[in-house]
Amino acid sequence: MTLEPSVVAEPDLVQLLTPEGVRVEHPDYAIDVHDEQLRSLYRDLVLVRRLDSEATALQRQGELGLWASCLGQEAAQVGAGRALREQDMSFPTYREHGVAWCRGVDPLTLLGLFRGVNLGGWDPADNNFGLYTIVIGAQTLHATGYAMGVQRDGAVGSGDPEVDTAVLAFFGDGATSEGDVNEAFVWSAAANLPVVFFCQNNQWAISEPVERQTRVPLFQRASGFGFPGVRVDGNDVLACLAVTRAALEHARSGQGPMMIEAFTYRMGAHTTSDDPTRYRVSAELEKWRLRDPIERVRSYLVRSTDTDADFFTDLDAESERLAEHVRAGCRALPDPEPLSVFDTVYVDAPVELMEQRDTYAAYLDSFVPAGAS
Amino acid sequence: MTLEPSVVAEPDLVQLLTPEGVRVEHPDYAIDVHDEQLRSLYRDLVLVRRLDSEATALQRQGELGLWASCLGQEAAQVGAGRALREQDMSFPTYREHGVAWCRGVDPLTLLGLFRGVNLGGWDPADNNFGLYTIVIGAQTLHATGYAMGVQRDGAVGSGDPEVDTAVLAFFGDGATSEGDVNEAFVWSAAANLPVVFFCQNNQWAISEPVERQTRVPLFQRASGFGFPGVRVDGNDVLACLAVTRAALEHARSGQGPMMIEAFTYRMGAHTTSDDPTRYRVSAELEKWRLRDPIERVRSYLVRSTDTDADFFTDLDAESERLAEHVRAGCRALPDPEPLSVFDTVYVDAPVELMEQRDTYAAYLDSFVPAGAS
Amino acid sequence: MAAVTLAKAINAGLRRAMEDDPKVVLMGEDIGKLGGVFRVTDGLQKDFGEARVIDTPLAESAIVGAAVGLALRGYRPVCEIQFDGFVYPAFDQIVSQVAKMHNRSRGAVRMPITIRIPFGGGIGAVEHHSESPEAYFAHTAGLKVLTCATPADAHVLIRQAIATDDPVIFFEPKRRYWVKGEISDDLSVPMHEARVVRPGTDCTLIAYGPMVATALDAATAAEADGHDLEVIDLRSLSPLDTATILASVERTGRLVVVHEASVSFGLGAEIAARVQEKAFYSLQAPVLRVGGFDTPYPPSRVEEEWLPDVDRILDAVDRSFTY
Amino acid sequence: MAAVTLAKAINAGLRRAMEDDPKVVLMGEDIGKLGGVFRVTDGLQKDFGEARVIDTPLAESAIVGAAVGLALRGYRPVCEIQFDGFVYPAFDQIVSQVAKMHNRSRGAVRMPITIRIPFGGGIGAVEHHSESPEAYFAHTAGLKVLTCATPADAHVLIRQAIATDDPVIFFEPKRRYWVKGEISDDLSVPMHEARVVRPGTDCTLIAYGPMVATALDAATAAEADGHDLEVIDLRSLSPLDTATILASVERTGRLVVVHEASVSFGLGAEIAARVQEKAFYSLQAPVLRVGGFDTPYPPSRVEEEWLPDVDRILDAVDRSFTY
Ligand SMILES: Cc1ncc(C[n+]2csc(CCOP(=O)(O)OP(=O)(O)O)c2C)c(N)n1
Ligand SMILES: Cc1ncc(C[n+]2csc(CCOP(=O)(O)OP(=O)(O)O)c2C)c(N)n1
Ligand SMILES: [Mg+2]
Ligand SMILES: [Mg+2]
Repeated sequence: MTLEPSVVAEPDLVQLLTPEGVRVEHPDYAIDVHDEQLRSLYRDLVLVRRLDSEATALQRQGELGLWASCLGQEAAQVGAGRALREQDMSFPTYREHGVAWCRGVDPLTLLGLFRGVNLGGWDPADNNFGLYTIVIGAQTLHATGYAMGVQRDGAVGSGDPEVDTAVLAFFGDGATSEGDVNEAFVWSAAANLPVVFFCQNNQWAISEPVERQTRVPLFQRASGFGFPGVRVDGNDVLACLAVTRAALEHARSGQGPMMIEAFTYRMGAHTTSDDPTRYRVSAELEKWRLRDPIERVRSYLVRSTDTDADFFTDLDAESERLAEHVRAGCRALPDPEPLSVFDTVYVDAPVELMEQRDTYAAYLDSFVPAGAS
Repeated sequence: MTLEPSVVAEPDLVQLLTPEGVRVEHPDYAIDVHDEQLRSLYRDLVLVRRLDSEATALQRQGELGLWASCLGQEAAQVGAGRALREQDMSFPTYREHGVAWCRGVDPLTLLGLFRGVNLGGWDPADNNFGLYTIVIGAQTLHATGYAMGVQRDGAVGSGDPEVDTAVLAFFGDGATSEGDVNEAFVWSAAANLPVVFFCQNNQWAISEPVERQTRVPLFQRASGFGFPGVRVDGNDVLACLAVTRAALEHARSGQGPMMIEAFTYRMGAHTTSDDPTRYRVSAELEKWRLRDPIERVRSYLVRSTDTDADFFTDLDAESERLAEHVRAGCRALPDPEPLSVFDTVYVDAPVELMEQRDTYAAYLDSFVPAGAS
Repeated sequence: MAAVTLAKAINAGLRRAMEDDPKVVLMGEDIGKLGGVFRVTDGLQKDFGEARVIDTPLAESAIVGAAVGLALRGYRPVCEIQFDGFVYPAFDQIVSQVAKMHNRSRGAVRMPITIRIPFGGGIGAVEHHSESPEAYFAHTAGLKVLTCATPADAHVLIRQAIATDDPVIFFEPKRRYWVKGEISDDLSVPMHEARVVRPGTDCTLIAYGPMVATALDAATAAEADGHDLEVIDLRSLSPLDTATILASVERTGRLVVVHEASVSFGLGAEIAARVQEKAFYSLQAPVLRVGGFDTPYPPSRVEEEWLPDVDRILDAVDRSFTY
Repeated sequence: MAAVTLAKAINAGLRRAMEDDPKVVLMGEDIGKLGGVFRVTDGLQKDFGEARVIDTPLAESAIVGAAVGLALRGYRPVCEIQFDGFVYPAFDQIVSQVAKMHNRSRGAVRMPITIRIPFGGGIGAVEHHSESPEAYFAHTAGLKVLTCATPADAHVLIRQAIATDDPVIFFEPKRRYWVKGEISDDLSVPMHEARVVRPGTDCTLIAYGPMVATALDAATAAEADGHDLEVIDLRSLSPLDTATILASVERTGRLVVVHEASVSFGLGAEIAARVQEKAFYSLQAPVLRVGGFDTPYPPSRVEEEWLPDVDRILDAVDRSFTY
């Protein structure tokens, strides 16, 4: 039997809220959201965009060494982040500031590595949010292993919503080419692990368009490994929420992995070091601006709910407070002590390393001007 | 859109000659073979099995350090090997003795690495047959790169059968889990390369059944990357020939990669170092013995063609001569000189390495009894 | 206790670790029913089940990457890499994740991962089955690197490696898997301590893993020439027990380091560098190195010539005495 | 010729190599329209087309593995690894294929592959962007390992690397990409020759890549103390030009080796081991090493403290003079 790949030129996206702000239904992914929840999602979107733009500004001011903006991807990240239950684990790349936000991570926690005062430095267990991972794709295998642990702990398919646990692994379109990501697919499928692979296809891997990585839509990749794949409008927070919820439930209930391709767009540069004018045209940007993830929710709230002006004014104020928190907090992040580089290399540090530390400490002391100690 | 993987419990195999030796037709893969060609295929199958069993015997006698038998997989290898045109390139694992045979490689050439007198030691360009590759999956990327070269040389889609070139990459069921193999799929698909991925699913990766690697049939993997996959009866030399021919033509004509899963069985141990009784039951072996790749061709030749007894007697004699060639040739393979380890590390060897060599040479000389030089 | 093979000593250590801590899981290719190609995990899947002795897909990067995830979930994974030459696909996960995650989290997460690797040559194998990649890992901050030369050490060290909260690359001398010796439950010897396996006065030989036995043979042979050699088994390659090394060299004044790995940029280089720095005035001769040549591991029919042996060690010892 | 940046010097070298040999192809992530994250391949895709300047999928093992295949088809691939920390996924293809294929074929096939890697720290980058993995490759038989410290050398060495039929790992000192200097077409200096960049009489400093400038600064500063330091730029890390090193140490009697990589098991170890062996009686002090600490590369806000600098080099020089 020959299986011809079913190439769908423009495959349907799961969409529940059009770019114009109109609610539509989807046969597979129904969602029942109250206006209050919608406002709450809107709040997240707005605040995530705000903290992101604040960080970009801080980089320009020299307060951060680098920033990887999530501009344009807020709906994908908030939708996915809000679908998680407390016990679920998530493994981000370096761009999931919106997921971090939904998990309750203080944005300042994220800034450390971009400022260069640490390499991440948070505890994944604090918010069930993994450390930012810069090596493309590596975290998908960590998600796989974590899901093995979940499975061994009996926290899959028990039917108890407090117990059953899924793992959500984030990665980009470019990452789908890495061996690690495909090995994660292999293993999760073969072992029927409770992991959801959430690919934000933002159309670019730095300067390379997604066509450099694949000639078919990425969500189709999953079927080759034997698990379902779905493409969702990554700029539609409702659709992302509904689809991720369903996928996580699929995983928690013991049906194994699922892949989600959130079709979205990187509205900014790859990072603050990047210059996208060298490789892409502004027309593309204009097209995607019309599909803005926040604008459509605002339209809906204004037109189809009784959200009053106070809500928006209050949110503006909250947004300002967050921005101030980010700015002030960033500047206050202390530089590490030179000797701190030795602190956490090992749990049980070798004598020789401690000697190296002591020698260096003595060397540093030798610069202290006489009488200054 | 959600793509549910189309799980086919027992997907059809392309089959053109049943285990009972009955010719059947397949809508997609017609083949027109004369009796003479069938005899020639039969001859290859028989001789490959003979050289393989001779090598196994030589290992038992201590003449080889190791042998990886292709017993049971002769049809897959001869079918694939015979489908190649002279200009096509092939990249084997360590088990493709049947492909080597079809490419015109003297079996003795293969024995060197198993005897331990070299690490392969042949020139891939001699017969367009790559070096045996022991690191699982690595050669699939070499095939990918070679195919890039073919594409750059304009040797794809020209319509000239002397020019258009395909690349055939062999690997096992276990290998499908390696990152390298999946990266080869990614790249070949994205760049539309003239490469055919030929997976011999012999049901086992040493002691691990194929279920450890996948929960869906392996030929489906290709569709996730956007190219066709086909499962063929790997014990049917006609089907393997027809399908590989078609796939190579697909590649040569510029339509990009294809994947073939040859469904077969490793009748022997993984290698002579392995003890399969620890992990598999003989009933499975019995089942597969009924699907023997050689027996069915013999049945067909005897029953449905005018092949006379002389053909079989002559082949027996030829087989004996081949065995003798292998035995005698193997024993005659010279051990390498100790100093030869320095010979081919670099094309342009560093002075320091040559000094290391000279020092070692002097050291060796110091053992020569006085007056013995 | 009765004498057991080195392979069995590790097997018993793994068993004990699994009994002591339900979070210990083993993962690797063919470690289940087959018990591993060297039978080191023989019987463990039968006794501890498929959830704790895991036959993995054929993907080394995944084996190590999944171990990282398991560790994050509170497990204590022990990975088997089938042969030394197959650890390289996992190199990225080892160097960039296993070694760095604890530090990346500023100590919040721990990586109690043990990666077992049968290493070294001398068993007549084909390419990639006789490598000595230990220097790559010793040069990688965040990892600890252990070896063993006897059943007794193998048993204790594997248990210590699993028990420690730092990641350990555990090199097993595959050609010594069948050597027999007694094992004991005494875990009191510190994991990173080198051991003087033969005291001597004239020259120090340092070896580890498969070369310890060869070094001891050389020391015995040297007696005939009236040389009393001291032999040190490093056991720990990272960190190095520099104190034990220096104490010996300060007494003997001479040092020869032996390993199978290519001599350049190998363990011997680091040891020579440290010793000439820290024992500058004690050295009566330069530190000399005996190792594999700076070539790929050779075809097996010539491996005995390529590998350091008693004669090549003695040749170096003799050269040392010429100073 | 006018002065150009080191990045531009490599760019010009790549261009020249592509003009000279139609089989030269470049491959890597973002090397096309973007010209690479450091713009080293700027303009080359425009001039040589997408078939010869290839934006690859995001898969380092594939980049190197495909280069092997291209080499087998008669091409001369030049791979760019975007940052030092991303070479590890390709480690298996480099160590087991690129380095060994020529030998596996007993000389029948050649691997004229150049793997360019921007390396080292000091640019304020995030994790994995400041690594110094050169020792891993120097320890791997079958590879040649080059570095460059000036535009002139960068230009010549990249052309020599591409022209040679052996595989070369080519380390580019990323924090010196913007340093300017003249370049020339004179390819007569042998590829593996070290260069005395500052003659001196009292103590030798050995450095390579980004540390050469730092070593020169240290030598200048030492003049104030009345010390005349000799500075050697290794250029080739494998093979090492031991002759040049020994000639210098035999004159000065003292040696300090400087590199960014973690000091243990790094280049300094091999150099110390060779020098103490080959120049035993010339050394008036032990070979001292100044390198990164045995920790992962630190957060950028503390990298200037972690990296060797003029003061730490002079501190080592002073210690050398105490002997
Ligand atoms: C293994 C590895 N190779 C290369 C890089 C350099 N790099 C950083 S981000 C990036 C592109 C990633 O693209 P994608 O996966 O689509 O994620 P996005 O940045 O678009 O969110 C590259 C090549 C890296 N971080 N890791
Ligand atoms: C990277 C790597 N890991 C592990 C091995 C050890 N090994 C050799 S053959 C083999 C199983 C291969 O199975 P499969 O791909 O199905 O090929 P088969 O041997 O069945 O033909 C393994 C695990 C290896 N050679 N290379
Ligand atoms: Mg992207
Ligand atoms: Mg198999």
